[in-house]
Formats: sequence, structure tokens, C-alpha cells
Amino acid sequence: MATVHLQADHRRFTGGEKVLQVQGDTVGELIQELERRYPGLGPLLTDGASVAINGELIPNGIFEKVDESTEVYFVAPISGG
Amino acid sequence: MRYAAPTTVDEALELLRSDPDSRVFAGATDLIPQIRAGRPEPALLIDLKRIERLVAVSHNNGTWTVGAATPTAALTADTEFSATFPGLSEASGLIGSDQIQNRSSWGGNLCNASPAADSVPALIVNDATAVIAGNSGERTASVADVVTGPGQTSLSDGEFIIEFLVNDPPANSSDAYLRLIPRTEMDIAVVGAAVQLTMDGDTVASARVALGAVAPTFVRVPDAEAALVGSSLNNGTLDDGTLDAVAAAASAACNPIDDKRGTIQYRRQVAGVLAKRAAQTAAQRAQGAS
Amino acid sequence: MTVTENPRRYKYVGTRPVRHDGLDKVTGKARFAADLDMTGQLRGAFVRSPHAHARIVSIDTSRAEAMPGVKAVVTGDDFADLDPTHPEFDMAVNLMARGEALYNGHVVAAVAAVTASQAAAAAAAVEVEYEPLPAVLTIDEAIAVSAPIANPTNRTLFSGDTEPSNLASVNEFGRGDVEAGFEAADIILEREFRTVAVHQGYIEPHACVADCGQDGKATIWASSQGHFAVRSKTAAALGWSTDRIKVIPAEIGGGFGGKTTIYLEPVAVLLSQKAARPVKIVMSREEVLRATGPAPATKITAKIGATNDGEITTLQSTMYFDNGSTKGFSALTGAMSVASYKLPNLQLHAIGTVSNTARSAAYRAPSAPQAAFAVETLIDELAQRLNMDPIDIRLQNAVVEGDATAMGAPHPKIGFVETLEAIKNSEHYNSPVPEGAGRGVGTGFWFNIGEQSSATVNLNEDGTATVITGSPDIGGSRASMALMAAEELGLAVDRITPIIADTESVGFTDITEGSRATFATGMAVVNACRELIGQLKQRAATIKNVDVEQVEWVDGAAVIEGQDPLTIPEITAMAKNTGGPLTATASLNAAGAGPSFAVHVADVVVDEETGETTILRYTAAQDAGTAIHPSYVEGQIQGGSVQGIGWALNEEYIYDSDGVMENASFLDYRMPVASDLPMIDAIIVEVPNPSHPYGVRGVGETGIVPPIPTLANAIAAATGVRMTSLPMSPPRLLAAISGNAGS
Amino acid sequence: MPRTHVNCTVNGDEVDFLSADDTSLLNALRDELGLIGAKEGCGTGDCGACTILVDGRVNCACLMFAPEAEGTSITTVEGIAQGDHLHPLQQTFLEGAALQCGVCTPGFLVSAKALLDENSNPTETEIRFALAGNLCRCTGYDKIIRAVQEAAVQVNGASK
Repeated sequence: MATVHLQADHRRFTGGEKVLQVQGDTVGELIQELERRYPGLGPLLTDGASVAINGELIPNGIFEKVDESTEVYFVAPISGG
Repeated sequence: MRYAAPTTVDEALELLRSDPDSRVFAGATDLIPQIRAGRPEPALLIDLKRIERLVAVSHNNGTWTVGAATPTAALTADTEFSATFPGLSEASGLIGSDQIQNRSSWGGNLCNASPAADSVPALIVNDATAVIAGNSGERTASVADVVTGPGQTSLSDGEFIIEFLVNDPPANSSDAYLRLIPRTEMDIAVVGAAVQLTMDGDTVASARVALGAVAPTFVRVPDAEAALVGSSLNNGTLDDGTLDAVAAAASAACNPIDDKRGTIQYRRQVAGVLAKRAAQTAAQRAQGAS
Repeated sequence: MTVTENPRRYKYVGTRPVRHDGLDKVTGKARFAADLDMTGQLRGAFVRSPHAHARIVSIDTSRAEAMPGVKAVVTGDDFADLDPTHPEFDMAVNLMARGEALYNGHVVAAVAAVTASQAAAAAAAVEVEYEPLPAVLTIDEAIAVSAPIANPTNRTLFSGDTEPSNLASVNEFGRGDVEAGFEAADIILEREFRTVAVHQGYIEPHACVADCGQDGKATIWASSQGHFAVRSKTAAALGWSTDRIKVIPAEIGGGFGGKTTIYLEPVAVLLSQKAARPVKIVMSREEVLRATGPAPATKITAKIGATNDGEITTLQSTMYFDNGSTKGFSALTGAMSVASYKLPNLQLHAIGTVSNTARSAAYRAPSAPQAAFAVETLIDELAQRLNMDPIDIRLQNAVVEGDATAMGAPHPKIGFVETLEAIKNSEHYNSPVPEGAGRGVGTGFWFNIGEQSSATVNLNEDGTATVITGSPDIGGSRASMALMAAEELGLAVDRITPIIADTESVGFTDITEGSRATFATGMAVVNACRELIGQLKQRAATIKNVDVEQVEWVDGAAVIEGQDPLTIPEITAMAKNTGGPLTATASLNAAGAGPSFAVHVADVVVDEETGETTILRYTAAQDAGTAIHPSYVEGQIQGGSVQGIGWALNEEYIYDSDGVMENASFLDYRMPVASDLPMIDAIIVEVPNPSHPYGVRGVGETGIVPPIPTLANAIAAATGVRMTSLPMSPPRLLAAISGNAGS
Repeated sequence: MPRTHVNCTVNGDEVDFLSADDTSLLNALRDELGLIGAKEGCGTGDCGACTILVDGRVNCACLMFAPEAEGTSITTVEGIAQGDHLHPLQQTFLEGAALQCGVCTPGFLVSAKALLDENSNPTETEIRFALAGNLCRCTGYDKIIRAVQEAAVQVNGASK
């Protein structure tokens, strides 16, 4: 279980919900659960996003462990120049 | 493309006759970029820099004779020349970087026939003459009459400029050249303004004003010249009325285009600004000249 | 000059040794891609579309193939057909058009011949029949109701839409309630800002050599920011497996993001395969400007509200970024970079558009400078209206650790306040503004990134070391790697040789981008060194016949109580007796990249009769985390500043009505020259990044962000005119001052 | 394609090469003589990466036809050190971190050498204008200017 914060783009899938409590032990499991609850949201989170966990930006972090105290933000992929 | 480096004027004329698709060059600082941009290569390129007369500079009996292929760096480094014609020296020194300065020449700058050429307005206000070689011998033409349009000159096929003649100015005379470029170097004039004038005490006795990059050819501005003549220099400045008249006349004389380097509006406005500033500088210099 | 949060505590890190690749670069020996020649090498040349948008009806290569010296010709038919959803689809289409030419300069065919001039002649002889199509050249044209479709393969990212569109991406994010924020504001400012495309402007044009053998394997010598990416992108474009391609990095002559993608390599490989000879391709400057890079043009509206005491209550912005011919994330990263202030109410719309202009590429802190132009101009105007100091209003609203970024995630430990204070306390900021001049301040932010890196460290038999990484060195990173290895091992920097290995000689490493090389690859180097130290202690224990727990590693030597220390050369000399060579490898996908903030101040004078701006003085402060090699940190700050200055004042893509770039040369694409500038005083602020063993944040990106608003604000102070479109060139500035246009 | 036999002195050595008439001197130096120090950044004389000395004066090698080199004395970046003793500019560029990617560096060194040969005590403004024909995109010029200033001090110190 973790607290997931969604961007405005994601909220069309969730009926406007911005902050969700989601079941799962890893980021990947959170995404699976979100896809189950809101079909179509999963690919957006997997393909288009890095994940910020408790403030630290983690690229490709689908196997990162989460627990009740974890705040997860899905943010857009960033590269650089 | 073939390359030839004649050592005499006659040899160069012979080479020009030998191939209708031939072209003379000095610095090639415009030619090579033009070829790279897709303009067809001439079949025969004739390098004029090995002809002694084309790279010689002399000063005899009040007249400067400057070989048409002389690098402009040699002119700006000539202290006597630069003291005599500070504006013409400045204009010559603005043609590109130090690298370009060792290649660029008055002949090339003039015959490339870009209305933005820096040395040409300054040559025009100094009433310079071009000595032109051709199949029927040498002739002379006023520099002001050489460029007839963008990329076009009054030279006939088979002709090229050998040298320029510039007379020492009368006493109490001087000149100035200013140009506007967006950077401080490595740029083509958006506007260029040259002024040459002669002072009689504090009063302007005669003046010539020419502009570059503001019309298909270089422009003399008689109304600005008329405004200057009779005006006086007080504490190093011409009066506001004269400067405003010079600026207005210069702006009115423009017939510019909008292009990647500047707008019509901008060129008109800045031509006036540069003309009045150049006039002011030339007047100060002339008064300081003895 | 360095403002240090912690006292210097390192022996090597923070010193300024001569870089290891320097000698070759000052003597002319360094080999960039265009300097490489292979036996039997051919030269390649491209056929490029003269139209901004056209259907390719037919291509007849027969006349070109019959020309002297011509050995191979390729067209789009020779390349793999990727599915439009493939991540490299757009890259592949960009390097060779299929069906439609999408911009003026788009490659439609390529030839290889014995000499460069034969190749150019043959390219001119390829006959292409085009059917011109309506072209979209600007953001406004792209979003117009009845706009023609610029690129029929474009679908709006993540929209689920199946119809072609001129929208590349549409994103919306934010927090709070912006309307309530405006209600709470005493002052509200709103402006529209426009910027045009600009180029990265690296001095080395793109170049490569490819040699495809009879075994079907290819070797590529490339100038790129990431040779592993060259491998994967080439493999994708050709439909080849990765093991068929080896990429050897040449020295790279500048990148700034522009060499994170590729334009040449798959074409060179195919030409080489067809001709069975090596093929070298070198772009001309005109090709570079017409068909690579640029950074996106933008149209940004921004509205900001604040209370009379300077608290920003809300920000609302809509940002359009023109990606050029293919989709991209530029609008999204632009909006995401609005992350410097506590904004309780924030609403950002980020819309990427597609047009028939060259495909845009990353450029140093991609998209952040355009966004900062808007936001930092409005904040400056707020300060002016509220009669506040421009640094104070920023300090009042500056984000600190735990405050939300634009996307909502909290900032880690950051140094924005410290960087603002460094400028506030600087001699420059406290000096009187020169007579007739205006002073402006601007700030910038960039995320910085981690990504994947590998490193191998070998100890040689005499105790010297080789540090092998896969990160191309675009700004002195080899020196940084050597410094961190020196610090770890306790070995003098000049006894360490840092090298960049090819794709078969070191582990996978992502592109040098996002200020990640010193951060992430540096971390891999540190980890490999720590692994080596473990081995060294073990060897020392063997030599001294003690338990390894009794060995301490102190200042480059194994220390065992009661015995003389064993130095690295003493241990490596006995390596063969103690288990063989000492080598260690580490790899990682680095998390915890530290965001970087910059604050700049400039004094300018404007000639109000000609519109010319002269910069009298410029100071740039930036949080580097820890400066590993301070000279190259300063160099990144100074170089980024000057690129931003060029962007602000004179650089611009000028297209004619047919979509032809009119100024595709260094004469008319006006990058700053030495005489345009003052010294750029660099102040390094050090607020270490807790996620890196030495506190590195990465410094390459952020420096380009503040200059545009800094100069716009300085010009406003000098003239009273707010410039809202770029470049602020003499004609545009004079028009604005004269009330003819502009502001 | 006509080829011309060109004789000249390059970095003190008498050399000769055959060159197509429309080949630039830059390409001849790089392809015929293997001197790859001078770079082509633009091919139109606008970036200075190909700067060489021809009879002691700075030129863009990309703006010269190879046959024009006949009888001249050319110095490239490869020729500015004295044996294994670096020119003071090379030393100050290294020590002052006046290069990043290094592709413009050969041109800057040659231009700066020409400046110091003529004026061993230039002002900052003189240095900036003397180097205005050389583009650098990495450094913002700051450290390049400082390295030339430092080399000038060394050159003057050595000549006193």
C-alpha cells in the first residue's frame, strides 16, 4: 500500500481523483493495480513516466519497494542536453 | 575548375580572353562561400595577387595608388594612409575578421557588388577612381559609377580593376565611416554611412555623404551634404538642427529592402542615425587635422 | 570564485589539474570524427528535399549510379520499416524520408563515391519527383482550425487518438485553485511571449566513418554524446541485432544536446555495405543548420498573481513548443521546469506541435530557457511594480527542500536560496549600476538526470591506473573521473589515465546528457574504486600475512598496525603473487540526481537610436553541489551563459514563406563572438547533493536558462521597454523602443 | 580534373603536393599532408577553426585554393611548439582550462599567436577583437581571453 499522486493528465481515467491509496509492494504492482481499476492508465504510467518516491527521482523504477509511508509521484521522462 | 596565377596584367587579360567562363579573384572571401552555396564554379579562376601592380601601394604627388588586390590589412596597418583617411581606413578594417582582412581587397569588395560592401561608401566620399584594364587598354572610372546593382558592375567582360587612385584630401578635411551590425564583428553591414568633409575654420565648407546597404546600389545624399555645408562646429558638435537635417536626408535617400539582416523601417531609421554620427566625427577630425 | 557550504575536505576533488586529453587538443593531434580516414574509404553525400513538405513520387538513381567514382546509392527503400509506435520511428524517418519529405533539407537519398566532389556531383544527379504538399511552418499555423497535416504519421502522444494531428503532446498539470489564487492577489500580470528556433551551434559538424565487413558486421567511428545510443539507434534503423555493430567514440567537437540523436550512421553503414568499402560522411555547416538540431520555437502565455507584500499566490501558463517535423516532449519539459517558486496554485498547459521544419533536438536544459523567459520576466515586473528588490522577491518565494516541483513531487535538498544569496552578496550586485545602464536578474532551474553508467578501473603493474568509462567527454568529464578515482584510491591524478572505451570494451552507458556524466558515471567510477580498495586490502593482508579485517585503507596505502604501510605500487608489483591483476567494474542506474539552480545578473546599455545592446558586466552563480574540477565547472557556467546570451540577443532561425532557412551559415546565424562579450564571472555555490558520494549535482545544463530573462530584465531597466519576443536584436529592440512593434 | 604541383614550406619543412585546382588549402593540408589540426567548422571563413599562418599572417585555410600556397611559408597548430617545448599559449590554454571540446582550439592558438607576435602586450579589448574571427561555443571565451593574457605576461617576461 502506498499513496499515489496523479497528474492532471491522468485524472481523466480516475474521474478526477488526484491522490489515491493503492495496493502493492512495488511500483510495478501499483501500476498493475491502477490499470485494473482504471483501464488505459497503466501504459501512461509505464511508458511516459519516471517515478519520484519520497522526493527522489528514480528512472525505470518499477521494481522499487513501497510501503504505507511511501509517496509516489509519476512524472514525465526527462533527458537533457 | 582550373587555377591560374598570372604575373602581368597582359597575361591576366589573355587568360580572361582564353575562356569565356573565367573569373578573376583576389581574396576569394566572397567567391568561395558563393560556390559553396551553390553558385556554379567558373571553369577558370585567375588569381590576381601575383601581379605586382595589383598588390602595390604608393603615394606620389598627392595621389595614393592602391593595387586592387592589396589586402585591406596592409592598408589599415599603414599609419600614413590611416592618418590621412581615417574613415576609409576604418571602413577597410571592418571587412570581416583578421583572417579575412589578410585576403579582402578594395577590388574584391567593389566587384562583388554587394550594396553592403564597407569600403565602397568610404571610397565614394573620397572621390576615388578605379583604373580598369581591358582589351582596348586601360580606362578610369569613378568608384561611384562601378556598381550598377546587386551583383552587377559597369565592367565589361574581359575587364578587371588594376588599382585605385585616391587624392590626398584638401587641408582641414577628414572622413568617417560607421556601420551597424548586430554583432561587433563577423557580420555584413545592415547600414553603412560614410562622410567626408572639409572645414573652413568652424564652418563646414564642403561635404560628401554616401550610404551602403540601404538601396540596390550605393547612395550619395546631396540633401545631407547641402545641410552640412555652412553649418558650424561648436565645442566639437554640429548643431542639432544640422544633425537632424542630415539624419532626415539620409533616411529619405534610402530605398531599402526587408531581408534577413534588417527591415526597411530599421534601415531607414538607422541610416539617419549613422549619417549624423559619422558627420559629427568627420567634422571633429577635420577640425583637428591641420 | 567559490562559495563553499562545507570546508574543503578533499585532497584531489576540487583541485584544477591539467586535463588528460588536453595536450593532444593544443597540439592538433586530437582526432575528431572528420579527422579519421580508413584505407579505401569512400565519401558520402546526401540528396535533400528542396520542399518543406512534399510527397516523394519517384526517385531515379540510375544517372547518379553511372557517374564516375560512384559506388553506392541508398534511398528510404533500403531501410527497415519500423512501426510508428517504435521509439526510434521518428529518428529513422528523419534520417531518410519515406513517402513524404517533411521539411526543407530532409534527406531523401544518399550516395557514396571515391571523392567528396564525385559524391556531391552524383547526389545532384539523383532525380526525385516531388508533389509539393501544403506546409505548416509555425505554431499558429499548426493549431489553426483548418491546418494541413504536417506529418501524417504523427499521433498525439498518449491521447489514444488514432487520427493524424499537428499536436505532438497535450499535457496539463498543477495544483491548488488558480482562480482562488488570482482572487487572493493584489496584482496580476499577464503577457504573451514568443521565441524562435535556435541551434546548438557546436563548431564540429556531424561526421562519421562506417566500415561494414563481409561478415555483415559494422564498425562505426562516431562523434556523438553517446556511442551506445549510436549503436542502438543504428540497429533500430537497419533492423539489425546489436552485436553486428561496434561504435568507437571519436573526440566530440561540442554537442549541447544536439548530438544525442543521430543523422548519419545508419546511412553510412548501408552505403558501406553496398559498396564493400568504408564510407565517411561529413556534414557541411549549411546542412547542420538546415537539417539538425534546432531547439523549439515557442508561444507562451503566462499570468501571475501576487500580494502587495510580494507573495506569489498563483501562476497559470499555456506553453506551445514546436517540435519541428516529429513529435516530442519539449512542451512537457518546458512546463515541468517551472519549479523554482512556492506556487500554492499552479496550472500549466503544455502543448507540443508539429510543423514542416527540421526535427528539433535537445539543447542544454531543453525547453527551460523559453519557460524561464516568461516566468522570470513576470517576476521581475512584479518586483518592479511592488518596488521590491528582484532578489528579495525571489528569496521570499524560493523553493527549499520538501517544496513541490511543478509535477508535485517534493524537491530533494537544493541550493536555490544559497545561490540567490551568492548573487545578493556579490560585489557586482552591490556595486552601483553604471550611468545610463540597466541591471537585470534572472534565475534558472534544471532537474539533472541519472541513468545508466558503467566503469572499469584497472590498476597497472607499476601502480598507475586506467579508468575506463563509456561517457563521451563533452566538457572535461575525463578530468572529473580521474579526480574522483584519485580521491578514492589516494593516487595522484597524473598517475590515472581516464579513457572512453568503445561499445565492446566497457559496459553499457547512456548518453552524456542532462548533466549526468560526472554525477552518474562518476558514481560508477567511485564504486569500482571502492571495490578495488577491497581487493587491495585483501592483497595487503596476503602479503603481510594478517587477517583482512586488520587492514585499513588510508591515503592510498594499506595500513596495518605496527607495520610500514603498503602503497599501491608495492601491492600491484606483487599482484601476480597474490591472485593476479587488480581490476574492478561497477555499473548502475543512478537515482538521486540533484537539481541545480542558477542566478545571473547583468548590466547592459542600450543605444536607443540603433537598438544595440552592450553587456557591460555579467555574473553567474550556480549550485554545482560539489565542484570536482572547478575550472571546468566555471567553464560550463560561462559557456552556458554565453549560449543563452546569443539566444537572447541575436540567434534565430529565419525561414522564408516556403520554409527555406534563409540564414544557414555562421555569417548570418549570429552566435556571439569574443568581442561581443565581457568576462563572465562565475560563482560556484556548493550545496552538496546527498545522493552522490562527493555531492555532485551536474553543472552542464542550468547555465543556459537564466540569460534570456536576465538580459530582458536588464534591457527593461535600461529602456523601460519589456521585450516579450526573441531575439532582442537591434532591429526588434529599436522597433519596440520606437513603439513600432515588439512589446 | 587538373592537378597542380604545389611547393611550399609548412611548419619549417619544405613540402610539395599535388592538388586539384578547386581543392581548398585546408583540404590539402588535411588530406595531402596529414595535418589534421586545422578543422573545417563552416567552410566559409566564418568560424576560424581552420586558421593558419600564411607568411606570418592569419588566414582561413578554407578560403584559399590549394595552388595559392605556392612559394608561401605556412604555420599550422602542429608547428607552433618548439620541438617538445610547448608554446606559452599552449601551456596557458592547458593550465587555464581554456578549452572544452577542443575543436576550435587549434584555430584560437594560431590566431592568438599571430596577435602576440605582433603585439606582446595587448589589452583585453584588443584580444577580443583579434580573436573575433574564431568561434567557440563551449567556453564563452572567458578562459580563452585569460589564457592569452597570461601567455602575454610570460612572453614579455621571457623577452626581458
